[in-house]
Amino acid sequence: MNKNAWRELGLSDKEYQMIVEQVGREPNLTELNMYSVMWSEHCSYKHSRTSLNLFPTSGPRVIQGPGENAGVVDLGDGWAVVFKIESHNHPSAIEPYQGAATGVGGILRDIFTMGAQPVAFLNSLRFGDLEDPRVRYLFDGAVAGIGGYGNCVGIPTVAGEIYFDPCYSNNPLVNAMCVGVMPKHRLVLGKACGIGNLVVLAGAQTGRDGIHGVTFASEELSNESEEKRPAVQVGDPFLGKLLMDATLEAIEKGLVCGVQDFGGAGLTCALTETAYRAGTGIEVDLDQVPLREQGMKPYEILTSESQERMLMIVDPGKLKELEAVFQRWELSLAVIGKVIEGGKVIARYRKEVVVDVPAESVAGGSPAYEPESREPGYYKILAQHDLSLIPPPDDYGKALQGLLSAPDIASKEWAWRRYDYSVRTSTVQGPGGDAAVVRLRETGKALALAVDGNGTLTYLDPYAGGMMAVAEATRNLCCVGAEPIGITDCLNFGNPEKPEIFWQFKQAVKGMAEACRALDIPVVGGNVSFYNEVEGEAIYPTPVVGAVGLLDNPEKTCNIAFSRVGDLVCLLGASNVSLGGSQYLKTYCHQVAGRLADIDLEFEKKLQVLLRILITEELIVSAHDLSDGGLSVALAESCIAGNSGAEIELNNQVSPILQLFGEGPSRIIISFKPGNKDKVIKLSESSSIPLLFLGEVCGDALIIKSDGDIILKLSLGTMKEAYEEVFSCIMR
Amino acid sequence: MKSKVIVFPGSNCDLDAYHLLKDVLNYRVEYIYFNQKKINNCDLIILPGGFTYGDYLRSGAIARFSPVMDAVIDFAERGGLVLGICNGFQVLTEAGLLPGALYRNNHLHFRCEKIYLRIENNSSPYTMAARKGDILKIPVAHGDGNYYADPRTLEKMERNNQILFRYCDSEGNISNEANPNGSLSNIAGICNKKGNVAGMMPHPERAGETLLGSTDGLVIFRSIFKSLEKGRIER
Amino acid sequence: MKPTARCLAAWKEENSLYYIAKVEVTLKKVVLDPQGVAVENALKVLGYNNASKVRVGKYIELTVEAEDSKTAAIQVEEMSRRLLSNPVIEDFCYTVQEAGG
Amino acid sequence: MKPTARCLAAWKEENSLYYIAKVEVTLKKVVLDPQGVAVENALKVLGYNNASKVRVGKYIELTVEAEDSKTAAIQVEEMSRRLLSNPVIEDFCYTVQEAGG
Ligand SMILES: Nc1ncnc2c1ncn2[C@@H]1O[C@H](COP(=O)(O)OP(=O)(O)O)[C@@H](O)[C@H]1O
Ligand SMILES: [Mg+2]
Repeated sequence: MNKNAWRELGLSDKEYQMIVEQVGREPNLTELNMYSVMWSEHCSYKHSRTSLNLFPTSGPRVIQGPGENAGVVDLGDGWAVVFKIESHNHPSAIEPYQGAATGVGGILRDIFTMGAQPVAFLNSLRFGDLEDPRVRYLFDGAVAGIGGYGNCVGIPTVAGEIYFDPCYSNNPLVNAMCVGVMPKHRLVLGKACGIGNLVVLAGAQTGRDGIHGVTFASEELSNESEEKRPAVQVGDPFLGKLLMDATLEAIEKGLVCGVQDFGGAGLTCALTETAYRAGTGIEVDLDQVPLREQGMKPYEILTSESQERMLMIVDPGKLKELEAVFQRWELSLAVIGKVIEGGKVIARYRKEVVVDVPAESVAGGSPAYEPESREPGYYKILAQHDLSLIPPPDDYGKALQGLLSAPDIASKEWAWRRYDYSVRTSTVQGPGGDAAVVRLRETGKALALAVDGNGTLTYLDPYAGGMMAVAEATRNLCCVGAEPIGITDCLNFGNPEKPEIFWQFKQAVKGMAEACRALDIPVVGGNVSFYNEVEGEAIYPTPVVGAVGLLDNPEKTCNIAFSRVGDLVCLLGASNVSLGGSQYLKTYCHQVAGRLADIDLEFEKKLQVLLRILITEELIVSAHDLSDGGLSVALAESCIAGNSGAEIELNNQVSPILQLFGEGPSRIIISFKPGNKDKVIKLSESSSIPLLFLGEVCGDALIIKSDGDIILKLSLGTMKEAYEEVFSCIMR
Repeated sequence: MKSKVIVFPGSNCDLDAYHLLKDVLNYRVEYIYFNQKKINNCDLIILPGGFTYGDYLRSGAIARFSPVMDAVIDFAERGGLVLGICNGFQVLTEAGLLPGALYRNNHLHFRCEKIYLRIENNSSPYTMAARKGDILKIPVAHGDGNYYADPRTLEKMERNNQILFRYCDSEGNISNEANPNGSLSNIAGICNKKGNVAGMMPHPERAGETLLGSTDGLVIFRSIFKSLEKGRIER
Repeated sequence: MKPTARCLAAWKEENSLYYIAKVEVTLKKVVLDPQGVAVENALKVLGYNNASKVRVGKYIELTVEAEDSKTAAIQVEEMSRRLLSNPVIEDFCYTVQEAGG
Repeated sequence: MKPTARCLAAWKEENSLYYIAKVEVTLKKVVLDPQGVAVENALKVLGYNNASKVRVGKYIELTVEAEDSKTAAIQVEEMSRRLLSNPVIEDFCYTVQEAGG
């Protein structure tokens, strides 16, 4: 075969040699196309696999760790939660609506494929500077797309996060997470089990869309064919919902023994992965695949990424019943082949064998690389940035007002009210708080859900940033009283073949893994998105953590609101903060620099435990994690949420600027009624967690005093206006 | 009270309506699928919210031709109670069972939030357990809730007391600010001339439990129950 | 020559043609068109101050098999009235054109 | 007669005309059109078995003020490419026609 053939398909000479060895001959072009997509970074994790091994992936609650479509964690009472996060960054950069919508559809299929009823969506978004009209177009389109798909399938979008920085201008991040629940025994895996079982295709017809990420053998490439293969697919949430309902019914009735959704690499991935996982083979007839277009070549059928398709492995005796289930929604099924012995995937097209390869080789035979890694030059320089030179604001009130209207901090209601967050009548707490709370009618308990990541902090210190992402996501669950039981992660980075980028990646993963161990929380699934760069400019390293917690009683939860006049306001947790990487520095000095406050994971763990006790014992009324903007912003947010003011006295030891705007991990503002004071003090003392009295809930303004003088006074109205109206103005 | 919740392809609030009627209110309720041709033994039909047929082309436009709709129309003509919620309301206007049309929100966005509704008429089976002027806090979640009717139709509706709910603020004032979608004269819910068929954009089934933040939606189902009881006694 | 009932089906089969119908559905003039307003504003932002009276509607294209163009047109008119538009708020217009057998 | 730069604005004002542009935006043929599929199925349910290849797109109508129809057409083409469609998944076509001053 011509050298150019595999090189143009993105395979190295060495990889080609491996393929020849594993197949036992030279592959034909169709087979080579399959290898090319399956051995791509996206599917094979060849640059990240080794690092990901650092994550703790097991634990007493873990039913299924990484390796399947989604992770599964035991909820007790015979129930389990299934969840995963995934990126759809590149499609969203060129067609934000469809890119985001199909991202949501893709992650939805990963969840119901396993037999779980999806109950919630979350998302994590990053865009460039909103001054840029193109960025506004991307932002608006992605938000519309997330809502467009999620609202239509009737699964509430209950939480998320959005940040803005010029580094994401041309490469926005759109990470979508889905969470589902099921009775434990219903779990179905993506396995082609049972020799002689039928391989059945359900859902949309296969078209030429999404045959991408792959370059084609030169003789088949022409302008026309480029035209024919748009890199973005159009989602069909209507069909997606029918497919979800039918698949779940089929699984519940025990009609299928293996299910796999179609994600990246389409049929190729579904066939080879299910066979590989089961140690079986599959024989298919490509002529049986329902096509949307005429004249599709075998490799096109095998690598198309058309949306809304499912693969099911079915006992022939149950086919009729399965057909009846799908017929309820007027969906038809296509039997395209059967499970065979021998571990090979064989495909016929017009009676001829066009593919005959070992499943293990295609799905699991790719090499793992440990790329070179090098500390980037900026790292030490930025860490040494002198933070003592930052001038205090002339007017603390104005400074806080400005921060409240900074897009990173301001209320994201403009976006999340475009998501249906109350459908399924289970959303106890929707977007806007530290974590969402979704009740489980079947068990009387509830899930707490949060997604967190901070590219700025991770850029300044990938190792600490990785730890902080895990700590913050789980801390947010504790702020509603839940016990964290598992996380999923989406690792958004630049080109891993650059040593500086790979260093960021390794450091971040190391930090995340360490935090997971310290906090005793397993990683049960995730996704890696590399090559997030345009013209050599990489995004900030942006690991995003999706965390799931269990709440025994949804009545005993907490939100961020200062809701009762006379309640005491306290700062619970660490006192070390820094202006390094802070929103204050970003907003007022236009700098991303400085050293971050240290994180102590043992301390974090104790804090999280204490917080849960305070909430479940119903000792506190509100809890709010301190993150972007520090204490001042958290206080303002609690005031706004509760529609009350507060009077706060700072301590004299630390400068007001650091106290009000410094940022650091492991800190929470709580409020509680004065009668509970002694109990709260006692519990925090016995956990050795500092508790600092700040003041009380009162009036209709936030008043902050230092040394007896009022240094900040903002009325509720002023704070609300700053916090709530930014996006409607910018996005008009 | 025996209710049926219709399940069209793409309905997604069917289970919420079912849950409220069955688990919260303890009424008898069953699902009816879009391709069933008969509806028997029933006091109330609910057309639930969702995105029937993806809301492709127009909200409710395709569902309106489902086989079950002939039975719904028949039931309505015989005086049966039919309530369309959100997408169900859209299906009813498309089917001509209710006047007017619902189209794109004036700000073009899907909007999910808790809004306030004022009861404009408490003589209908859907509001008789409430007082005129009562204010309900109930969620909306839709992209096409902008109600339109031509001036003559609107005038007739006003005259016949067909407007059940208007969007208002927490004090009950009808204003542009309190209107979440640009709806003509803040209309949130209406009924037909006879009063037995009603449609509303807000979701009373999402406001039935304290844990979820409001129980104001219950009054609508209690009204229906009351009116059926009354009918039974009168008969 | 008129076909007998018996062979009507076969006759139709042989004699029917394909027509391409294009249907434009727009909001009635009296109905405020929020999309049109938004597009007009966006055009202004892009510097097209000379654009006005923007209306956004739907465009539906389909192939109709029919005996002749008149039959095709009648059917398309019917489809437009019954399904493709909502007469309470929308107007439609259409063209029908032979596609070649 | 060509106007001098000084009075170009005034000259344009006097000499510009109104054109009505109609733009049709459709999904590319190779891209799935879920709306088209749904409408086609609905037409079948209504008994129109002779309808096929249904595609649903957008229809935009606007008035453009321009010197001549060529200028108007160039602008409409530009608007269609930049704002009214996304060339990644959509195609467009348009007509421009004089509206009378
Ligand atoms: N960052 C990560 N952390 C943990 N697990 C990961 C990570 N990235 C990928 N995985 C796991 O690797 C497997 C393959 O992922 P992926 O190819 O994204 O799956 P799919 O294509 O089915 O969505 C999954 O089980 C996923 O959970
Ligand atoms: Mg998958």
